[in-house]
Amino acid sequence: MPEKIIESFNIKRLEVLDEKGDADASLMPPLSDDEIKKMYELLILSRTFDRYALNLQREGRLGTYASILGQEASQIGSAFAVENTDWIFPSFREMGVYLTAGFPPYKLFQYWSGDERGITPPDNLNIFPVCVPVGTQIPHATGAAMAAVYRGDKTAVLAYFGDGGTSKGDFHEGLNIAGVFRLPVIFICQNNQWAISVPRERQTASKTLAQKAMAYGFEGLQVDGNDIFAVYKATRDALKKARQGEGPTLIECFTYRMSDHTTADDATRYRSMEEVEQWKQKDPALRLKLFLEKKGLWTEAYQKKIEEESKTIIEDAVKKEEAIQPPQPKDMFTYTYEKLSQRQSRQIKDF
Amino acid sequence: MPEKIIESFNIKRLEVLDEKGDADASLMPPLSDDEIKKMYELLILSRTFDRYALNLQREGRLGTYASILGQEASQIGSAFAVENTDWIFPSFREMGVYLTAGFPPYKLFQYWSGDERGITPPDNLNIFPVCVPVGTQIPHATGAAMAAVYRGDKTAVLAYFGDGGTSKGDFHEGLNIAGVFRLPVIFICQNNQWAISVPRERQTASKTLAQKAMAYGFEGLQVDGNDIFAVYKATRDALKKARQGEGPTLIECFTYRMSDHTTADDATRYRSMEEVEQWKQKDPALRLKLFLEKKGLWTEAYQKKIEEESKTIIEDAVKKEEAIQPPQPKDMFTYTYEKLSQRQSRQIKDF
Amino acid sequence: MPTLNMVQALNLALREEMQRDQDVVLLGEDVGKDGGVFRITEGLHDLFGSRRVLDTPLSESGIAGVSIGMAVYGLKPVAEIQFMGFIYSAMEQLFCHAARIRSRSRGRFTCPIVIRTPYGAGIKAPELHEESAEALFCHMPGVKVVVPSTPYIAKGLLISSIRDPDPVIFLEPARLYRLIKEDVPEGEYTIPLGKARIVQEGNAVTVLAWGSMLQRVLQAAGAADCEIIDLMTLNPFDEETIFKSVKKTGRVVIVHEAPRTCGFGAELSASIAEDAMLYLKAPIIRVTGYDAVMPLAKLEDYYIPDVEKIKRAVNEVLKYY
Amino acid sequence: MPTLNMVQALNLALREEMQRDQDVVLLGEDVGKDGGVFRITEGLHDLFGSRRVLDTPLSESGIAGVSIGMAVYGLKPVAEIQFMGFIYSAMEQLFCHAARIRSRSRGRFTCPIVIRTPYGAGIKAPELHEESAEALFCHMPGVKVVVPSTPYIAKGLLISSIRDPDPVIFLEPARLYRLIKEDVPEGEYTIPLGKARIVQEGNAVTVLAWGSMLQRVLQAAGAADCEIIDLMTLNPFDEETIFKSVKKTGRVVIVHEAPRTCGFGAELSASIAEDAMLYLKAPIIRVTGYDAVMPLAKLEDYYIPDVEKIKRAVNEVLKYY
Ligand SMILES: Cc1ncc(C[n+]2csc(CCOP(=O)(O)OP(=O)(O)O)c2C)c(N)n1
Ligand SMILES: Cc1ncc(C[n+]2csc(CCOP(=O)(O)OP(=O)(O)O)c2C)c(N)n1
Ligand SMILES: [Mg+2]
Ligand SMILES: [Mg+2]
Repeated sequence: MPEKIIESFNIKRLEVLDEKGDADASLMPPLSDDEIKKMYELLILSRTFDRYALNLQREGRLGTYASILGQEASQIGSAFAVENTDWIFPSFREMGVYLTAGFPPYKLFQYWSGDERGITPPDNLNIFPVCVPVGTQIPHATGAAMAAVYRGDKTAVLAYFGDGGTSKGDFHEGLNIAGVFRLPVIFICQNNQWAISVPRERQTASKTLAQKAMAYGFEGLQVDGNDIFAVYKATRDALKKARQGEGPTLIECFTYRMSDHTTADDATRYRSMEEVEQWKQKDPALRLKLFLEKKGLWTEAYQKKIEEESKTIIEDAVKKEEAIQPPQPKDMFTYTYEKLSQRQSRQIKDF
Repeated sequence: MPEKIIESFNIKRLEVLDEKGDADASLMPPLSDDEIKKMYELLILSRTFDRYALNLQREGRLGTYASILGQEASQIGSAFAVENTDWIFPSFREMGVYLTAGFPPYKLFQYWSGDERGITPPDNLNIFPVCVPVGTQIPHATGAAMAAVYRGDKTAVLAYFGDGGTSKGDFHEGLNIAGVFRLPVIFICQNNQWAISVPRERQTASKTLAQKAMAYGFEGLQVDGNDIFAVYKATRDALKKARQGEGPTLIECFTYRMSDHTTADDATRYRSMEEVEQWKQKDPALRLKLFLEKKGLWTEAYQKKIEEESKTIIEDAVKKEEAIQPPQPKDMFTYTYEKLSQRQSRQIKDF
Repeated sequence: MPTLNMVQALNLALREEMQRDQDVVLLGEDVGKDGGVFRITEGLHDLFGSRRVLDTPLSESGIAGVSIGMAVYGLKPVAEIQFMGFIYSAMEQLFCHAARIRSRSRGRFTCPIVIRTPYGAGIKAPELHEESAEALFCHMPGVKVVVPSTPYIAKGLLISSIRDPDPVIFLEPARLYRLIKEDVPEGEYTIPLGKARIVQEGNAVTVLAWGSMLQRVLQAAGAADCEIIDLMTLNPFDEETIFKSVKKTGRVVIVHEAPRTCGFGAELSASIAEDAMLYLKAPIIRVTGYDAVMPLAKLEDYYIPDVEKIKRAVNEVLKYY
Repeated sequence: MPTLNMVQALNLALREEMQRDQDVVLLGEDVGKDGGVFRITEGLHDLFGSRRVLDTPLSESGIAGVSIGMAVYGLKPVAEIQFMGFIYSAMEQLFCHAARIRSRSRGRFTCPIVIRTPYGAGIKAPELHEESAEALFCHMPGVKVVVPSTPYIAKGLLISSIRDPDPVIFLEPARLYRLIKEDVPEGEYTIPLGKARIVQEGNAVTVLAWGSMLQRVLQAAGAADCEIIDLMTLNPFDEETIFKSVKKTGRVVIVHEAPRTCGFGAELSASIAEDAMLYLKAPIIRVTGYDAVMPLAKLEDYYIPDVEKIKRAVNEVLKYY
């Protein structure tokens, strides 16, 4: 048999909650009603944050901002599965992840207003500052997972990135090393179909992004990224696997970027309104709402209440942020090294 | 069907010529007796070159050298399928490829003796100089293929690299772009099981290297890299596909580095003699010799003749090389830019 | 003659060169339909199609590497790196290959690529969107580094860069993109690489600058008796023009945005200290960014040399006789 | 006290630090069983196992990136890049992350990594095996750059680098690895980062060098009345010691292997021209590699500054009173 098959693969796609709000009972992860409501509330909170951020930017009160609209299920579903001791290495479009992890919203506004102090995580959170150069955070996640194993910690690590991020060399190097050392790291790719103006199919010729895991000898799967239960389940399973020493997982969350790339972008230049309209049907919030409604957990009053609460939280955050004293010019120097260099000690005297 | 299979793959391995010298007729590529003898002669020539190079290095007449012993079928089998108008981007361990392409052996010695003039290809050859930083030549091949398509040339492009090379970001970026643009480029990975002291299974966790092509949406296959017919067939098929506009192919030549990594290395520090012994059975020259013998194309006299001829060619090359005037210090400057800069014009006066 | 800003001038240069020479192709992230995030390639995709204006995957090392492959094959790729802060992953391709292919192949292969990238601070953009890492590329024998300072100059330098047979890193000061307008003729004109330009003649101080700092220098020293030189090409730089001026004025101020240590100002200062020191009447002063990580928007204005600091430096060297 | 060459001294430093501190781990290509291509990590895999001495895939950006991840988690990774010529693909990780994590997180996260790499020419190795790109890293606020010049110093500096809370690029002059032996005590001693050392006191000329050039400087100027300074740390460098010496001698020669333009010598010269110019009696001369691609073995000796050229430079500055 000189021409023989020596390896075979299947790539799976996981869906739990459909657009009508019906969940597949056989796949439904164990979540209490309270937990599901918590998820929904985080979704509303994130969406509120996002709306305010866009408005503040328009008013010139915030710098360039990258909206998460449409991707909330991918972000909250995955981050919800994480333990507090786990580490998270986000990209720049993960406000839903930060908020789910418990990052104070006022600090996020502070960061987007151009103040690095905003992105310092509180001491009890192992969530890394925003990573701007696409894909370069991925090897950090691999390294942190390596350190966790070295220390014997039961910690797992998550890295977030987009479809565009999969094209970078650091995606490759980070996943490859994770595979070789079978590290407890989960790679969450939010495939939102666009990298600025480059559509998914011009980013790479592979049919799925999940299958890229084949190159590194570990599992990759696609989930409906607008289905918060599917994302949660896949992450939870991957975390369990990771903690059992069974190595990394690549999860492709198949979702959509509903907004412009950032506030500096105009998506109408390169994509059709029809496409955007189609994805509106798949809205992650709507779907979860329908689910809750069918379960009798949703009422108009509840909706109103959580929207009000979210508004209050975010408005308080904006106020708190805008009351912060601006950074001092001297602050530029203080965290370059542990101590100022001779030269810096002279330069800082300019201020 | 909420957990569904959305993509499936098989990875094939191709073998044509077995260790006893028997070829699978159904898979045997069309090659005339003369062509097969030519292949064998190139194999002997390359091996002779290699032996002389190692000896010259030991005598201090050559710098560090990377032996090709064991990999001749992968190199000659693939390069033999190439047209003269095609482009080749080798790594540093491709002396068999250079020789098959018709690169003058004396120039190869000149290069390894530390004289850059040696690696200038003759004007009729589109073979690139040795690439030292592992994997970084891969995007060049992609770019050349892109240019060929742009120009409407029927040219195809080959890139050579090792198992270690597959771990580099540039492997990823080069293959990914080739996939997106469906370019006429063939990626030849000589998996010789080692990257200096790092064994194949510590280089990446994927079972095969061929399957890495799945990540880029094109075909990858493994061939017995010590089987010159399998390598030739796979390359030929891939070239045909490329010229028909059907995109790239990754060919993993499963072979073995019989020597130390380079003359600066001592492989006994990290690998067992048993492993090396086992691979001796699979010697690519022996196998082809047995094939020729069974076909009545090989005699002791023939062997002697071609060995003598190879020796003569290589010894002449050594003589020719050693008669070359050493480069002039001024030569350092002449090819930095098209013209000397103001500063260089002053610096060159030192000589 | 149209009055254009730098974005338009660059766009015009690209269009004309593409019309003139079939071998010129553009590639990069979002350079196609979107016209680039700063719109430098706007309309070119419509005009020349996706054969000549290639949207690439998000892959800076790949963009550089593929450009190199195209160039050795015979094309003249003009690649865009979306912001200079994302060029670092392409350093290996640029340093090990673009810069060396001519040398490595003893002239058999050449690498006529242009890597365009917006650079410099002052646009209140996120982290790594305001880099001034020009010095890194000036330490690479084999590449040229070009920085325009006005729309007219941008067009002429870009045309020269595209026609240059060697790799050019073409740094576009993002802060200037839409800040200044001036007359930019249609049709071909070039500004030679490797030559500086005297923006203002003067006898008391030589002020050296490039890119967006030039505007500030003009504001700070335009009224004084300063000889203001716009380097335009940093590597290889125009020693002749600079030395001549220094020998005349005996005083030097160098201005750049990049961190002081090992910035390109160091090279200028050292070259002068080596070859024209005996003409110097005062210490050579560098007005630069600080040796600190470039801060985010709220502090960026404190980081970048401002008119005040430049004035102070000029006054400082004027104290010496 | 054992007499060791630099390979052995570095090996000893690694061994002792690993024994002292569980958080120190080694990683890189071939650092395990093989002990590294220069044998710096020889025996450490046997001693500490593959948990602490990690052979990585061929992946320089990955090595740097993973080290950063380990460091922010709390470990102290010491990574080997096999030759400096292969560090360029790790530039993005080093420049955008290692150098900035402390700043970006306002001190919440730090990045105490050491990137060790053999550097410099004179070993007749293939292309890109003889790079001297130290200046690139000196232009990165947030990283330190350390270069030892003798076995004793190598051990002390490496220990300090490992203990330093910031990222250190530790450049090992490959030509010196086995060239000099000297007494190197077992057990802990450190040499502070950021401090230069006066190798020879003198009054007539200050000669600044580091790494393998120091040997040549000693041969060239050891007998003259030169103050020879070994910088040891290039970034941040010891302004104080240098300025003090320059103010005394009034004459400066700087020696390095890297191409002249934008080499670290430029920064030294510029700093002196800025702060100590009025003390100078002569132009500052740089003796450096040329602005050309480093040639292969047959010409490399012509490229690197030799004793003759250094002598000539010293004599040149001595002509001025
Ligand atoms: C290395 C790098 N190159 C370019 C950019 C500019 N840029 C910012 S986001 C982006 C697209 C990212 O696409 P994707 O990874 O799919 O993430 P998304 O924006 O869709 O969330 C680009 C090109 C960058 N930040 N980093
Ligand atoms: C980018 C880079 N890193 C490290 C090296 C040093 N090095 C030379 S060859 C080699 C191993 C290469 O392994 P592989 O790709 O399998 O090729 P092989 O040597 O087996 O032919 C290494 C690490 C290099 N040349 N380039
Ligand atoms: Mg995307
Ligand atoms: Mg190999």
